Amino acid sequence: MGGNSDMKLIDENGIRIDGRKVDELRPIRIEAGVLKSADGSAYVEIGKNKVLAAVYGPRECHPRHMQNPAKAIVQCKYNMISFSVSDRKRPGPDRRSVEISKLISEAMEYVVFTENFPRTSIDVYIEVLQANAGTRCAGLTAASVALADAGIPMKDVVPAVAVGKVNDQVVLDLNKEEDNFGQADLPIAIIPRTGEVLLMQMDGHMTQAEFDRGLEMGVRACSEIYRLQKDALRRRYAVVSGEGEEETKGLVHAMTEEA
Amino acid sequence: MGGNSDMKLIDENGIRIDGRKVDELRPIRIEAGVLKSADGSAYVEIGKNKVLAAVYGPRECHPRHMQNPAKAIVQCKYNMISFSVSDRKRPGPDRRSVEISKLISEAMEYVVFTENFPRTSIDVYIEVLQANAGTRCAGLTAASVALADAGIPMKDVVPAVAVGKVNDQVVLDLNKEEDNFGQADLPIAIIPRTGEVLLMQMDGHMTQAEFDRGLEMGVRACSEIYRLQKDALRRRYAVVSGEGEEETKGLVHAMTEEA
Amino acid sequence: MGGNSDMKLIDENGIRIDGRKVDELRPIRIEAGVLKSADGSAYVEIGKNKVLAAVYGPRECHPRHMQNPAKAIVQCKYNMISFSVSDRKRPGPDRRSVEISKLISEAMEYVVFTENFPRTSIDVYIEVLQANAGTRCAGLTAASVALADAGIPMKDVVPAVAVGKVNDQVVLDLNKEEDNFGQADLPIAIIPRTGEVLLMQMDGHMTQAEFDRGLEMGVRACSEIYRLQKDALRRRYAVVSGEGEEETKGLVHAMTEEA
Amino acid sequence: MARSVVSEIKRDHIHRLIADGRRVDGRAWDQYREIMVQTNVVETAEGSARVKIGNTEVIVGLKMTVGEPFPDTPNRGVLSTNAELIPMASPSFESGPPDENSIELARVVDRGIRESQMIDLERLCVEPGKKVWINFLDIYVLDFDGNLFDACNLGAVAAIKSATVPAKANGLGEDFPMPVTCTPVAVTSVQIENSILVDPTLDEEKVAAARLTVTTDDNGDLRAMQKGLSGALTLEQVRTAIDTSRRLGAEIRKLIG
Amino acid sequence: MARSVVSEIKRDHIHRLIADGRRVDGRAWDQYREIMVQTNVVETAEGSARVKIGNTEVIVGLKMTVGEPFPDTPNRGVLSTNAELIPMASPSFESGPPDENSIELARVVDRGIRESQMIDLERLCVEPGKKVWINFLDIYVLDFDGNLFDACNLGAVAAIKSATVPAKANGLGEDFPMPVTCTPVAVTSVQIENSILVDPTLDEEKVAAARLTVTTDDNGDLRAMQKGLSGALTLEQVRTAIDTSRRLGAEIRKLIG
Amino acid sequence: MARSVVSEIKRDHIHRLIADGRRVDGRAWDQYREIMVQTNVVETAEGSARVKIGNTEVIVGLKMTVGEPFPDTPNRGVLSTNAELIPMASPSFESGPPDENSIELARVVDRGIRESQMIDLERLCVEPGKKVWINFLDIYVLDFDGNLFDACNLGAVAAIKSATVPAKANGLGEDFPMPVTCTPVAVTSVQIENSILVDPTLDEEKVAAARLTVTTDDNGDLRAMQKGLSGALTLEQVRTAIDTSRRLGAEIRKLIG
Repeated sequence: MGGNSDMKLIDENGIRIDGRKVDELRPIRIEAGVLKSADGSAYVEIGKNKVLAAVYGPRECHPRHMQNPAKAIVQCKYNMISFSVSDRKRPGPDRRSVEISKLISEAMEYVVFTENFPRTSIDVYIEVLQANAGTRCAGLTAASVALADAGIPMKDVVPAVAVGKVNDQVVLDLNKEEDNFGQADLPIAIIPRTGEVLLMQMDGHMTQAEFDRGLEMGVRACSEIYRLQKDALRRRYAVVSGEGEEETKGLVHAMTEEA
Repeated sequence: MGGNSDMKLIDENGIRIDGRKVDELRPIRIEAGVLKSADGSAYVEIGKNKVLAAVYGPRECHPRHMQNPAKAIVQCKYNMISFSVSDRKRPGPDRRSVEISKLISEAMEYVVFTENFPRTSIDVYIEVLQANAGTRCAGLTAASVALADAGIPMKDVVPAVAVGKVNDQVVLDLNKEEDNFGQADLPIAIIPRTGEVLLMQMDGHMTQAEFDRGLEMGVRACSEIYRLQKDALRRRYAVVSGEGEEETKGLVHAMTEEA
Repeated sequence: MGGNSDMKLIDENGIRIDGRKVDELRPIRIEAGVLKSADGSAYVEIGKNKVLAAVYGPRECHPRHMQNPAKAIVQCKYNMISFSVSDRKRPGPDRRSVEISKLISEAMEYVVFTENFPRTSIDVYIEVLQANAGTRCAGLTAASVALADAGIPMKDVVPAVAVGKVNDQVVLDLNKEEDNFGQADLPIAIIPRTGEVLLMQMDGHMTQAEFDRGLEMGVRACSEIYRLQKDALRRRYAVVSGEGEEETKGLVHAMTEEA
Repeated sequence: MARSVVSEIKRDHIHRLIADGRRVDGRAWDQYREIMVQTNVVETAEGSARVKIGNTEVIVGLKMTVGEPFPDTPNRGVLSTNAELIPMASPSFESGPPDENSIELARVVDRGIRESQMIDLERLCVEPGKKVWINFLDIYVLDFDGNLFDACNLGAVAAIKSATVPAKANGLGEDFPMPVTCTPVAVTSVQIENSILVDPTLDEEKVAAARLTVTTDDNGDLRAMQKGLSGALTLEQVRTAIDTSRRLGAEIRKLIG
Repeated sequence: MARSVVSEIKRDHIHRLIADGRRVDGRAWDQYREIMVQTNVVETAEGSARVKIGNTEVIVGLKMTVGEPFPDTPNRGVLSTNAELIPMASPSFESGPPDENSIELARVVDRGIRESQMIDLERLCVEPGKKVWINFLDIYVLDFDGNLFDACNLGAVAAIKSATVPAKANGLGEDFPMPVTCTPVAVTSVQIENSILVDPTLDEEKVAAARLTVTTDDNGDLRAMQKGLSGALTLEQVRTAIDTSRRLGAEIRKLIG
Repeated sequence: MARSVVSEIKRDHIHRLIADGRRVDGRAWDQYREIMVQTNVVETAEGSARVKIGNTEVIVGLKMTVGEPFPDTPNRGVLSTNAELIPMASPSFESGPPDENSIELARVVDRGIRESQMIDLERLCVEPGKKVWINFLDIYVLDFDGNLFDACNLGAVAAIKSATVPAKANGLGEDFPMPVTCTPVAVTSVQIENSILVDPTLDEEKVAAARLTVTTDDNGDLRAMQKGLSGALTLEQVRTAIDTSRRLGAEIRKLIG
């Protein structure tokens, strides 16, 4: 967060530099099943973010001492490819991506029915191909679709989005300029069916009132993303099954498990 | 060793820059049992040195290929925390601490009755919180008390001290300035009950006569440190048992084993 | 390859800067059995290159997950010691030596009767003591003799040499200046008995005609190196057995296997 | 950390107590353990502190050197925060480079300090674009009995507040106290059996479903938050945790003045 | 890569088909899979390309910065090539620093580009001995079904051809297209049962005895070669592979114009 | 090194012989193995030596470059000593970065050279505070049959004595011989069954209780000592080892005169 910058990011009509209103998402595109080798995969574009996610598993857990005899472990690796950002990023994990990987792993572990697959590992790889603020949320959104595409039973598909504070206003889904020069960033992930918070971080400066407004805005936007996630899985299943109006197999399975 | 420096470190009355005589130790404070999580622990101050030692074990040995079916292995890790020295030290082992860890491990392995605990590891962690010359000796002194505090049977508690040569005189327990600008450094550790040498290194320039004098001075100082080590363990046991005049349990055990 | 350099490396009589003709090898010296600890070893000098090779095995394979239940694996490690080149090389593998190690491992695996030694590893260590272009070929040549010296059954002893292009001419066995300022480099290794290509790399610029001429030149030179390899093994066996005119034991074994 | 195993018996015991409205050590849901803060404990550091929260103990040191600023903040000092979970502190900590737990810990502490603008980094600029003060904030955990986020935040804040900028030794005039603008305090709660407990012990962390760390400033505003562990929180639970953090944060702030 | 296990049944099946003169996917010995090339797919890179050969997919990006030249080539830009076999692409790829497979891959691609002098590095000199353009060519494999050498070469070449030198952002005048002199193309064949098959799938690579990659330039001259795998090739097989590479190389070159 | 296993039978055999006053290879307690020293064996190094002590063999090279001095010794050259226990030399050596054995080895050799002030580092200053000669002393063990401390010390000393400072190639006037003031020699003894044996073979090292390396200078004064292994030495044994080291050190010094 750049803090109390004087840069004008919202005009007098409440319109942001990319033309959006304060509570408007960037254009979103979600596709399921985009890779051949992976057991499940998804591609997500949110504004200028481009993110791929792939799932392998349930499969044998390496290293073996991490095996859990009672359930599967979920290991997510979030990574930015070297040319996804303005200054080339050296390949390999940095401290930021280690933290994000940990948080996404914890979130995904909660929604997967891990007790169905003891001793195994479910591995999720998230690669950010092009970054423009909000990649951890885009990555979690993609990971969730990829898990469903892999047919892994889940409590729910999980959407994520960041809200923030820019020019003293609470806004939805920060873009890169807003992230660099804004006053606060609050990424969240929600379980749509229960409204529970699965991921939440915050940095910057927010009063309690601003936080409450932001959280509400984020929860509402998550519903919209959730709808797009399910659409993508429905289209994917339509392609696979040759029909057009069905839930994807993975998702159906998940819902049965939940009931 | 800075070698043949002209810096005057001992005055005409034989008094050193910190007011000590040539054969005088710095003030020493030893406490046993200062940490809760560790099986045994000790805190040692020698002059401006501040050192913590913690013991875990006997416990399962990792990595497994290092297990010895006939006895325990003793693994000591000596480390200086980053702000313990004038110039920040990057966290992680450097070549100096790897060498010191090896020498302390070898010394401790000799005094522990390792054959009592086949296939296990006894792990000793030494953290230098503030350094002022003589940290390896302070670390070994602390490690030895921490092992006794953990109740691990030993041949003896081991004291250590460095002697050296400054302004062409043999002196006891070098401080930082004497270490930087002196002519020789000779750290030793002694087994008090037999008078044997358990650790000995030397660098600088010493004639045989100087070496003999230094060794004698060091052996004598080790007796004094040994007394303080036992006092600390006695106090620790007094606290634990609610009494005041007993040997600590660990130490008693050790001595029975030896007899 | 320096590319289209104007530096004159061959004179009007077709003589190169070190006095050789275009199709002439540098002086070669090969000795087998030069180390005590290793199961087999060899020393090779080709011009100013000095290379040692040592073989350990067949022995237990580490790490265990690399074991092959059907055959031995052959692991060659090519390394240049730090002072073997003009600018000190930092110890440890660089990308170039990782690639060379892989290619030499693959080549050696083909000639060793690996199926005779399931689950084991045959480890070959190549150390370049002094480098002057052509070290991978010298290393492979040495490795092959060291394997025979270790008595490991092989289809054949393998010679290697580089051909190249300098001042628009195809030349044999490039030296350092020719390698730095030449136009192409084509290292090859041949199985003498079948004439098959076991190692081949190329970089620079060659027409098909130049390539054909180079390949032919290289194959011929390999025969000459092969003769020197067998001489070295014969001498080694003479020393070992106290006689003078026999094939080495390892080699005889190999040939019986092949028949 | 929180992933390590705890015996079924202990787990059941803790759960049963909580269902009964009690904690193992008898504290109320929103009651903190005893806090001990000692500053200037290492004289080779510019600032240092040793902090105990119950049996959890950390030592924090701040070293300062003069170096180059980042290109995008030419007139600001630099802050680099590192946390070491050394094996001395717990049988579950291992030697080696920082793992995901110590990285998360260091980054959450760093964010609280950075986002509250506790250190006035502009006053740590010596020559814009060329020379600024570099702050190395190193945290070592010495004894681990839960709630490292709060202990490390508190140690870091106390070490910073106690620091003297070594201008003289660097040929830059007289020494001066570290320029500090506020006192960010992190307070962590966990959710167990749908109750929100503040300042969890190690055993409580092991059975907890979710964790929420909230760092507030002198005004009680939010400066950093971090949800952790593989569980979910209702919006109501989030609000309870924030309220507790704000209230206890104010009390803890008084302690380190 | 090629060392991983393939079931005996699949192996036998492939061998039997080949003995019959057929391939699993019905292609002729010298027939390539379908190729898809898309350029400028990542706008944060100076040049980028996504390439599919059958089910094998790679993404390549070129980033350029201004830096110092190597002391022995003071008037030439610098090229640094890196390949990442990320675990997303295959169950047999593991996280971590480049292993021998990705190092060999990057070096073979690099040699084709470097030795053909595809990039006119002298035109990437800004100030001799002081400032030149540094090219970071990063290759990520996204989906692995064999023949990475060709896919990565093609992606790298396409990314370079599509690149714009970011002179303006670096205060060095107007942007200009990457100076390119030719189009090196790598074509790989494998030997199975003494047949030479071009563009192997993953299954074919697993049963192959030897591999030969041949990179040719616009004239059909040889610029780089690499034999791989633990098998041998007759001189005749080498010639067949080179002929195929030259012929198909010319066709592929047209694709990326 | 010394930690590796030796068969019980061999161990008993060595112990029984020593109790009888004998060594496996027939030497006296204070008798050294045959020493072979060859210098200038690698022409790409400024100085080099290959040394054999019995079947133990090492090669040492000294490379020199011009660089910056350490801030606290602005008018002195720099010495950096490294030892590599490469797997070529022994089935017990593994690939990888230096382990504790090679670090101890390099540091003991370094101390003997540094503390005896063998190299006149002040004569290796080119421009105080700016430019000095940096010495990289690299030791590779090629064949391991015990007593590496002595072999590596001897190789290092011989390499240094044979070195020529490459002033000309660095544009700093005429080449000149390395400025050397004395010849430090390390002699190592081990304690087995309360006897002190000099120059242990590998088998002797494996059964030894303690090791003492003593480095003496031309006057027989002590310059460096290192006790090793998990055993103790009586003061009397220390004196015996020092006496032997001084006496044999003088003989070995003549060899490399």
